[in-house]
Amino acid sequence: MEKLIGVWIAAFLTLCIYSFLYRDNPFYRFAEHLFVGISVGYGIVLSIHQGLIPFAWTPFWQAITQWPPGWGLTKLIPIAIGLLFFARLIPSYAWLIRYPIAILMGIGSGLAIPNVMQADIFRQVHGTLTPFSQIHAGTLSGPEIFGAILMLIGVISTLTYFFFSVEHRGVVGGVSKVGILFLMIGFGSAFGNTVMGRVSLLIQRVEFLLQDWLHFI
Amino acid sequence: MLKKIMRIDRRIIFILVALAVIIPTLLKVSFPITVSEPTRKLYDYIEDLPSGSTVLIAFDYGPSSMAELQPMGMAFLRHCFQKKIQVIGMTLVTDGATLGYEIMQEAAKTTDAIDGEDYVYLGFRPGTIQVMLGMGTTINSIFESDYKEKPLAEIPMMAGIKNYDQIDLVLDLASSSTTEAWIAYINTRYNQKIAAGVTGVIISQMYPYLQTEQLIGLMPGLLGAAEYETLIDTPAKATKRMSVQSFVHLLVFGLVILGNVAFFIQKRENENV
Amino acid sequence: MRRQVPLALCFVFGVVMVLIEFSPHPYSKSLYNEVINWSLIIGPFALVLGVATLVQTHWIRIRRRAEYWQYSFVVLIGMIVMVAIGIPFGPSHKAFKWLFMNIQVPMDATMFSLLAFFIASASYRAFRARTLEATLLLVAALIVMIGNAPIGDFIWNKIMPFDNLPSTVRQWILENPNLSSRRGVILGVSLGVISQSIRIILGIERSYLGGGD
Amino acid sequence: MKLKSACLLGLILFFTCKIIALAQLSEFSSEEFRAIDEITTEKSPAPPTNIKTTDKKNDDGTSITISWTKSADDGNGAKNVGYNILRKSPEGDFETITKTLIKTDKTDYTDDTVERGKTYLYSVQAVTSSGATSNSEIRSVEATASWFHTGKKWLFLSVVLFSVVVISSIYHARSGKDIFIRRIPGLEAVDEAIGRATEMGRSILYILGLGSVSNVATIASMNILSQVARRTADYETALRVPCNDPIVMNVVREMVKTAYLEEGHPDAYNEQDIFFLTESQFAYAAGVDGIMIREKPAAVFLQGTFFAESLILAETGNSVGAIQIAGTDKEHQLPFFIAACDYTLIGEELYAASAYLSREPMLLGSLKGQDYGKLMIFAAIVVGIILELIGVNWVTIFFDKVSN
Repeated sequence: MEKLIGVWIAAFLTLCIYSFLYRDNPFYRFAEHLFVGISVGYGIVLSIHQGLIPFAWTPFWQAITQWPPGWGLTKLIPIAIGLLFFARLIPSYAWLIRYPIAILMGIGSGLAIPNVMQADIFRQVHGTLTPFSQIHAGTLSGPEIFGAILMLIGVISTLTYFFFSVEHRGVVGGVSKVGILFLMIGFGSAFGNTVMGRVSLLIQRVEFLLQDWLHFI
Repeated sequence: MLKKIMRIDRRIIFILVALAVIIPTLLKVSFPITVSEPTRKLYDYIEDLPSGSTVLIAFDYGPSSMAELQPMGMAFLRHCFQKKIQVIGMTLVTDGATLGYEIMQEAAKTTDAIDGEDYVYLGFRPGTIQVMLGMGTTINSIFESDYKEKPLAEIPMMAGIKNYDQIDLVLDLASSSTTEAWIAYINTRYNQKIAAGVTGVIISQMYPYLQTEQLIGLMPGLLGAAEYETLIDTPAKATKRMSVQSFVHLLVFGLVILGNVAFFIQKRENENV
Repeated sequence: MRRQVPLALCFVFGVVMVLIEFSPHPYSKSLYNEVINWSLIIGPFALVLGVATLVQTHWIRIRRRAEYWQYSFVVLIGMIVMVAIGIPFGPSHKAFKWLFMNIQVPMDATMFSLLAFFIASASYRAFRARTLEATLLLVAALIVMIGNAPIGDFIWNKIMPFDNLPSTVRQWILENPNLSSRRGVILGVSLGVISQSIRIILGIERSYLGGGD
Repeated sequence: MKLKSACLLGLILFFTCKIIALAQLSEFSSEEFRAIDEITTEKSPAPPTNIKTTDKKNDDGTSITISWTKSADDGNGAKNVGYNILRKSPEGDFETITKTLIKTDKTDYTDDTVERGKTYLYSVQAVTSSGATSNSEIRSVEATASWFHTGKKWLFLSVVLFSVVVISSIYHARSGKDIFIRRIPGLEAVDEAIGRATEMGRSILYILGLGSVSNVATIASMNILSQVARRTADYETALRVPCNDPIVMNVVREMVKTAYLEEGHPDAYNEQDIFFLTESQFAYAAGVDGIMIREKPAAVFLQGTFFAESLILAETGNSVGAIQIAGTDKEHQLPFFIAACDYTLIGEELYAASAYLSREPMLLGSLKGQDYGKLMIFAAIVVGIILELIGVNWVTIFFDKVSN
């Protein structure tokens, strides 16, 4: 029974949203707002049950019930810092939320610097060089050598395109022109793949309507 | 006439799209799938793992990307369970918590895998990068218990698994930039092997990481799911959907061509005037 | 107190995290674990920011009878129902899961599937080969689309002597020109990320603190 | 001051560790050494020689590597079948730590079971098939942890170097020196678009996308908007800005008002032209679509943070025949803008455009700093490839090392 009601509700809401294709209307607006409300509610519950409780409440409880008091008490510091987020609710103290935000920003930025440098710069440069060591070793076929050279041209010219402190004239202009062509092929392929992605979502919804709701298939 | 064709109400195109999906869905057409290299690499990696190995799947997506990523998860889980490879499931995305749980249950049912022995579902923890990094010390420090709040210490499968050292592969099913984070932090710091299954929108962005082997394999969108289904020889949802997909692609292809032909004819007419 | 202390904290935590990356010593490792743990504890509290903003805007709308204010009730009620069931009974409770699976899932999935329609109409009405750039974009898009669709290979294999050209060409585009342009972008963007992180740690970039003093 | 006390603390810690280590070393008495020798009095193979024990570098002090030269009897009549490693920790006696015999072809072993800061004694034992053994000389070694991972020194130096470059570029820009930024095609079209709107007597629609005020792209877009507002103030062209975020709306009102004031046309500024539409994604897109269809603006600016709605907006703008200038750092949305708009600022170009227009030293400086970074990458790739092609591969090896 509850499954049947569920399917009907889901089908109704699905159609509400599709009604947007005709034009914006009250059914669509109702569904959209309901969606926002439900998903925020879901987010709150998950963040409390699987975030605040295991990360903050449990250590807090352990710290205050532990006898004799031990290192667990240090966990009270981050909990207190986290609680500063509630200052958002009191306008005159709202600036206190800068403390936890600043700490999180500091940690995030600090983690990013060496890791991004290593994974996204050094490793990518290395990846550009490796085919050429294979060329020298003679392990690449003709088309692969062509691919490696094309890759070099692509990387260099795209990088040149994003050079801002030099006027794009002469050689630099020519190279950056090639860069923009590579970018366009990249964006084109993304476009093609996006079509596949969006259509997949539509097919799944149609399947739902025809199969689970109407039982046509 | 030409102007009329070009100014066509877009709702007519909407109807064409709807028909291109509905009719093939009802007719149940099906085409064979050609498997691409990145998907095959992932399959081969799992195929070469001895039974009893452990993989971690991160279900980092919400309902909006379910259509593409759920079939991937299903095909991959089936393969693992059939090969008696242990699976740990988790998510870094709030909306993924319930979805991940459902799909692991479903895959387990079809392959008789047992919760706690063949697979464990840990659920969600907020903090993305910090969660990933925390699991590098001990998984237990992030997930004291599984999704159903059973302490990890009491789960037989988790007995020998402390952190990434005991995990042979992380598969990230992603609809946003989580794969890049897995690569930059976990592959770099812990030398963990990473593979991904991603939505159509971000497929193109993943290729540089494949060449550097920061990703050992990639399932590209729904097509990737269909390819994996083909590899494990159990065509399911994705294969069906890709066949339907074909007709919409043909339609869009036709629309682009038609639009451009009209555009050029008009341009020429304007030049002649 | 209002600006200098947060900036100093940001600096200390940032510098410590960078330096720890280069130190394998157990003391560094345990400091690292502790900091990660701290940020995991602090992070979830940020939830209050989003919820407060949402409730506030909708409450103001209802009070001011702004256009479509009735829908703000829908938002608040939806949220309250989920919270009222989810907080006491937990996310694996049947009713909570039912609401998620039958309301949130179908709507979220449908919302983005709307774009399938818009992408088709945009393809027809807006995507024109006006310039060399736009032409390349369109050609690459068409090839990838046909290569992605199993029907592409299917038809090709029926009429041509050698197999799977559409999917092969698609794969080549993704692995060659696409790869290299993405790599160029990644290199540029990563430098941007690093330079922004440096600015944040050093307190040069402080827009995240918000306005005011 | 802070730095000094930290150094002092470090020094104290260092010496404490050293003293403890020395104290532990002296615990071994000469009797214990003799006891080991006596076990091996039987007719036995020649002992392994040349024992070297090394503390593994760049670790957290939990592993030690032992290497040796084969026993003289090894391979000589096949007497030896393998080796054992004997270890004595400060607390206990010598014990065999290898679970199975080390094969005769290996001459080193890594012990991962040591504890940091302790000094261990090692001996390598040759074993024959009959079970006779002989022990090598004893070597002592302390397992230490490294404070700095020397394998990562290049990564560290790169981080420092790049930081210095970015910071000095910012200071350079702050000192008032002019920093050049290249021509950005989309920006040059701004005048064209405004001119057209003025000629046709139609409005200009400026869409900032879905970002909040803290979004880099939204800030960049607001900088561009303020420049557009200056021009529209001069030409007295209507500028309409539908907003998606109430705070963004307030900031934009302030900025546009200032622009009109500074251009000397405060009377032309109409607050109602900058308005809040709705914050939900598709409803916003539908609302803006409606405005486009009703008002048929001559020019549409789409600058800032865009998500899936980008496609709907760009397509409608295109269908009403507006000249469209787009720009976003959301890579996924760029294909739609490029295909449906006349000019598109691609990713970083949006930031560059904003730096160019606002002349904000921080933005200009970091842009310049990042350009130096790109130049270094560029040089590394070119030099690396040239060397590879003549068979010298140390650049590749260098990048392999720093990235793994």
